[in-house]
Amino acid sequence: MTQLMNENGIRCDGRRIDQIRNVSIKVGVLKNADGSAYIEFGKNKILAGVFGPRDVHPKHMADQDSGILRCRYHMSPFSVTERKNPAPSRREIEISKVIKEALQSAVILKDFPRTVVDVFIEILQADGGSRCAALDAASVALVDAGIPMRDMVSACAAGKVADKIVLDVNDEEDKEGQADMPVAYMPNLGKITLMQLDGILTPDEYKKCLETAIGGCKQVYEIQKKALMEKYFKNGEA
Amino acid sequence: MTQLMNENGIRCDGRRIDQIRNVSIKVGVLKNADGSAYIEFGKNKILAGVFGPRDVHPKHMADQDSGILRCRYHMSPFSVTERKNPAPSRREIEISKVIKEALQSAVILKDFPRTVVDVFIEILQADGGSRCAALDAASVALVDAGIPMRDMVSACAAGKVADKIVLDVNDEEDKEGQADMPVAYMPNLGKITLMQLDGILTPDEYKKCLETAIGGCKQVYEIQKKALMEKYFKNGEA
Amino acid sequence: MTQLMNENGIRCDGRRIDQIRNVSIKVGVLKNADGSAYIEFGKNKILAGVFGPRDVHPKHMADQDSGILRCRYHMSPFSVTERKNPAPSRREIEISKVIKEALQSAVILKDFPRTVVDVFIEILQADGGSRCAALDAASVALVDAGIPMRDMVSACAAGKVADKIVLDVNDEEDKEGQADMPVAYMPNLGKITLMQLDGILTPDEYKKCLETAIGGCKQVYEIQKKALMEKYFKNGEA
Amino acid sequence: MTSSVIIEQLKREKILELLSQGKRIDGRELHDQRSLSIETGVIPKANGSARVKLGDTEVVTGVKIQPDKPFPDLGDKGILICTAEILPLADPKAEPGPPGEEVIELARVVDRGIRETEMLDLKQLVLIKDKSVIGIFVDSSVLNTDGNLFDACSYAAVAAILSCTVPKYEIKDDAPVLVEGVTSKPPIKTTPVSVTMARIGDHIIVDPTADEEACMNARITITTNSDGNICALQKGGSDGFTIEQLIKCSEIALSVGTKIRKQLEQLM
Amino acid sequence: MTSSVIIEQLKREKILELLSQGKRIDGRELHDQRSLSIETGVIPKANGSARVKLGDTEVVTGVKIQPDKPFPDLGDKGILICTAEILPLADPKAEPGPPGEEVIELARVVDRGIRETEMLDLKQLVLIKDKSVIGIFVDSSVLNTDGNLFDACSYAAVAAILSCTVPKYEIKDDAPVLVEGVTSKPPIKTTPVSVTMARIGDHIIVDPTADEEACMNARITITTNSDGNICALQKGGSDGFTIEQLIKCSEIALSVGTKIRKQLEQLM
Amino acid sequence: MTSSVIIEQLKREKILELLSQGKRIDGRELHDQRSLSIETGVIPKANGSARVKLGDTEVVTGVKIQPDKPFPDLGDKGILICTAEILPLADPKAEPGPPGEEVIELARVVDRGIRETEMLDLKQLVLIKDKSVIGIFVDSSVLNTDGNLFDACSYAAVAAILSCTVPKYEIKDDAPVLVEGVTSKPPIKTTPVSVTMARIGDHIIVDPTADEEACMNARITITTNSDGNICALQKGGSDGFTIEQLIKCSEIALSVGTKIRKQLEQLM
Repeated sequence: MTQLMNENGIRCDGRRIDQIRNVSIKVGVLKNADGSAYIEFGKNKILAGVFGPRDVHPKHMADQDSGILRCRYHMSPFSVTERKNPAPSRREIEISKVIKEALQSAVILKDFPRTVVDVFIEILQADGGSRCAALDAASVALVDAGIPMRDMVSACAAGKVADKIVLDVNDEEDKEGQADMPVAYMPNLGKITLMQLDGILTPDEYKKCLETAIGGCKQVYEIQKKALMEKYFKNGEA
Repeated sequence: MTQLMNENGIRCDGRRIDQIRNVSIKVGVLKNADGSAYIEFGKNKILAGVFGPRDVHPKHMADQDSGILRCRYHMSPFSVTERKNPAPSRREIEISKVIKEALQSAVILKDFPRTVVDVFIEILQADGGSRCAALDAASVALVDAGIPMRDMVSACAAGKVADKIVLDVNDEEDKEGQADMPVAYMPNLGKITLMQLDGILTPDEYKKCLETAIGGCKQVYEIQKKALMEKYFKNGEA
Repeated sequence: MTQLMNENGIRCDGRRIDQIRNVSIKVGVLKNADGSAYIEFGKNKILAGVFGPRDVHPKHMADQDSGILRCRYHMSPFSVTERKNPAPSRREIEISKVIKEALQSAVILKDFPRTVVDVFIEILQADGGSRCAALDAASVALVDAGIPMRDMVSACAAGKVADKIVLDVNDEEDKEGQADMPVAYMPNLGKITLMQLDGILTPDEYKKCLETAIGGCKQVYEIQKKALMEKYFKNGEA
Repeated sequence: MTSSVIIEQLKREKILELLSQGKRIDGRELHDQRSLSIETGVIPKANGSARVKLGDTEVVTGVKIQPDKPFPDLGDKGILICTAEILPLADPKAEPGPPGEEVIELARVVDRGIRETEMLDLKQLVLIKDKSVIGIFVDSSVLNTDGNLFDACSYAAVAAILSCTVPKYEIKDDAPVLVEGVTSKPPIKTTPVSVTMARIGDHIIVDPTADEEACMNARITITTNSDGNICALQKGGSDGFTIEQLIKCSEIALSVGTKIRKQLEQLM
Repeated sequence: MTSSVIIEQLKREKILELLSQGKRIDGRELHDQRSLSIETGVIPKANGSARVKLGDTEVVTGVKIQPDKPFPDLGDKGILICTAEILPLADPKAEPGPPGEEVIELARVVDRGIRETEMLDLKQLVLIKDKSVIGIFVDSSVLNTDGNLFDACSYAAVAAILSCTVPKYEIKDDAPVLVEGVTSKPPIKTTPVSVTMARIGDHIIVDPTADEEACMNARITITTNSDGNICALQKGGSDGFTIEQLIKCSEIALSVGTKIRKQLEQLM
Repeated sequence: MTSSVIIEQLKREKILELLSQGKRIDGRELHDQRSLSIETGVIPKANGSARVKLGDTEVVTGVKIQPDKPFPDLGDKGILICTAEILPLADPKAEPGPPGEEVIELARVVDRGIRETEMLDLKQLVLIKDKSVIGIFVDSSVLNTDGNLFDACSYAAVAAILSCTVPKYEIKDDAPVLVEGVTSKPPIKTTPVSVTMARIGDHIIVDPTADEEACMNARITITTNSDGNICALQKGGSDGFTIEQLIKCSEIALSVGTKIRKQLEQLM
């Protein structure tokens, strides 16, 4: 059993309790996708590709009054310690759904009736918080694809580890810690669009955890903006 | 090994050889279904729900000249001793087919071209004779849904146990007995619309078994009528 | 371990290195198919049935400008030593694809837009070279179905066994030999339309193996023609 | 399409018209089967096999015998599994893919006919109780359809079993090992024979063709054993039978079955 | 179709209009649940069972307990598996077939509510470490839908577990053997209670009906344990919550949960 | 749609026109490959990994190594399984779901290229004969498609294997247990190199792009080993090759392969 936090409040990977892991985002990494992003979030390595708005197949899924959004969150067989069967698991199907719902109020698809915007996410290497990192990449890829958006969606988890509320739970902390709370946030609209919790929190810890996670989302938001700037306004110039 | 019959011709559950188990039917138990019935037949506990006539999906299954009938017989995972996998087994698919064929000549769907009547049967707890009990509930649920019918379909099994032809085989008798013959019968038209046999019978026993089963069907018919009366003509008044 | 070749260059089944196994083809063996053939090629026992040109289901597969060709290569559960699961394996799906491509440039489907020609192949008993034998039967069945063709497709494997290049590898030679090269050939157009190789060959052996296989294809072509003659021009008379 | 629909319609009218005179469209008596040919040993790599032609309906069955784990709670019995498949080359309407309800019913009726008559003494197929038994896989492939697949598959399956040889296994280190070159006959107790009848109007006909099945109101398959008992039965079709018809059907199944049983038992 | 669409539209307008006055269409207060009835022992063949009615939403859950192999790396724990299914007779829109994403989410949220609160002490369910453990299968079938399937399934699953009896197994020859007639209570540590809320505009309502779900902007399910802690949470729906709303929801979940917990604990 | 169809058509005409002058649309010689970049160690959690760019075709391969049961009758060999997948983000035409025949062919051709050259000495991967062996899973994911997926996947798979480290297992109580921190090189015997060529008219071109594949009459993939032998071959496409073309293709595969092999072997 790993010691998750030392006496100085330093976590097993050397971070402070309020510190997120290293995050880097690269925009427009896939030639064939309409928009794309690659994120490294701690040891997470994730690609997101966006196609659309385009025709819907099968056609009965189309909405006459609006475009629809679809999402697939998928893990490569080599992304986790034990080789993963390539067929989508129930966990992946659930995460695909909550990611879709987290993005849904951010995208504006009213002007694209009978079309679909497809968001494909591939987890090349998984670490704690992969659904948040996936959302961060997907949100940037949607911007890169030119999909009209009300706000960015920025995601980060908080949790409880060694009896402390900590920001951005990594893999060891997720497995041996006490609680994990992934959160997605629209930073300008102030809305939480994804939230889950596994683990036991007192009401006070719950509040603190939520606030901590939102603080993380705001940090991620700055990184997302910077990544987009780098592609669209080279050297920070407009 | 259970002793299936004592020296006085009394069966392992206390019944005489010509006696059916306790049967109770309740009509209109499901709010969302167009028609429904709940049957307890011995230890069988079965729900039947009917939807339709309604549009057919997929469309290529539709018949331009008549409504069609579909049936699904399904067992809950907790309905049997060993937990059952929820995916439909080959046995369930076959029983769905013979139940559909048993009901097909009773329903009159000529006036509903391009529609389907769906009969969904859920075995919440299974005992011997579940396909007959399921049919009894389904037939009542079809009436409850207002589907025009030529006749009721009433079903009951007979079998050979301890060298005797007996009515309404229960679970122990089915497993350790010598033969099981489920039969469905239209009591006014005098037609057998479902019949199967597993086990070894002489030609004389075969005749006797068939007649015994039809006697059971007639008893069930009275119970089906009473259940419908209770819903539609409270206190037996018209 | 079997001795695959004796000191006189005689193979484990008594053949010379340049000799094909016994081949017999019977045309028009299935009543319901539009064209059919049964081949015995060594211990291979294979049926091919052709349907079409007929309507395509599902419709989105149809080509507005031409008929399409579909192929299914399937092994009966009892066709191999260990009982085979009846669901199509990845090997069967790949072989179906290479057989389809081997036949594609032989059939002329331009005059049958929006239709499909289905070629169904059933391996009743498998021996070495079943994909070649299957192709030989399929090609004859296509002629029997009256599908316009540019050329026959004749197939035969060659390989390397006991350090010699041999024609028409059988099961034991395939399993314990050094290389297997199935080839399909259009004898009049001089084109190779199927070619695969498993095993290790020097460049010189590669050339020799290819030439040997084509020699086998030419022998098979004569047998295919004879079989069609027998059905269509009884006793060899036109 | 239209012209073929009209021909189908005319054929149906003809079948009904002839039946009203007690005749069938192919000249058979009402209770006659079509000619039945049975050839065994057609798949030498299988442990048993048979090719059956019942009129134009044609089936190949192969039997594979190999060690297996017993079913839970059935550790004192070998395994018997019968499957059936309508090959897509057998019928323009057949499609590749997972079996539909008709094919599942077909396979299960063939299986029950063999299982319920207790054709094979499965207790003789145990290698180590609860751990290792002999499994007998009886796979039938329909090559051409012209009605009455039930009987054609059943005869092919029974013939393949009757003609099969059971390999010998020794137990080494708790695992079964094949003894090369030693085989025995399967432990046969009886010869099941299924007879399928169709009701068209008030007529009961034996062994319906595809055209007759298109006209039938209801169908029944009755399997009898060598002792003249009735052992398995399956009613099909969207209409019913009267009790008198069902008793008559059982008598027909017994008398027609006796002839078929003789033909099958010559294979042993 | 058209008339029913118009009625749906009118119903929605009515729901929104009433909410603006702080009222609900069925007369409930915003934070009231519908009447909840729980009946246990409804499936005597199961080791535990419950039938729950939450308004017109109705669920049956059965618990099956049987020996199983442990998951790899979890050899010191019993197995707990919770599933959920919307039966096709429950809803005109439900369809037979493999579960869609809504049903998978439903099953996983019910499962996590029980797992994350550590309702069952799985360490007490080991027969032979790393080799044989007791498996508890909690299967919920929705019989009728009228919104808030999460809570109805969760209450039915919890009630079925609370009321179940665990059979006793002895180890013979390294394999578990049932000891007839001896059972024990399950190793319960806490009683999880889920409370589902919907946000419609700025209003948070508890236990939405199907009509209310059709109007909602977002949904949240919060599961609490007997100690007043928050143990599992799932946000759903295509819009979001503010942080204040989420804190309010947690308070509602705790206070509503306390009442439900009392009702559930009477079943023990 | 229409305008893109026209562009496709013009592009095809241009490709054919240039080829008639012995030129390619991207300026390459007929027998030149596109620029190939190979980066290994890109997935540190895998035992080996590589990211390959062949022009705009891009692939990531990960190698996972873990103990497994051997295949029946192959108890003296480790397990090697190569898969391939075209991710839906790689191509607007790719779809999630079970693999189609193209992807199955791709995976099997990559697998055979490695298996038939005997790149890995599988006999060195046995832990307990007939009971426990080391399994090597080589999973390739296509990230972007621009033609010639066969070679891109093959190079990525070979590079990932060449650069992988094999964990050490000890046998305790008949079961393999990982020895932390000890690894060895994989048992490499040769370096397979596949070279894919397209025939367009009478021209044989190496490493076709997606646009060139849209014009090609037939395709061939030839895999050679370090000794200059031909070890695996797959012809594809709806037209054929002459025998002279096939011999020429084998010569091209050998000469182009030599260059690629040097690039790959620098990774060891």
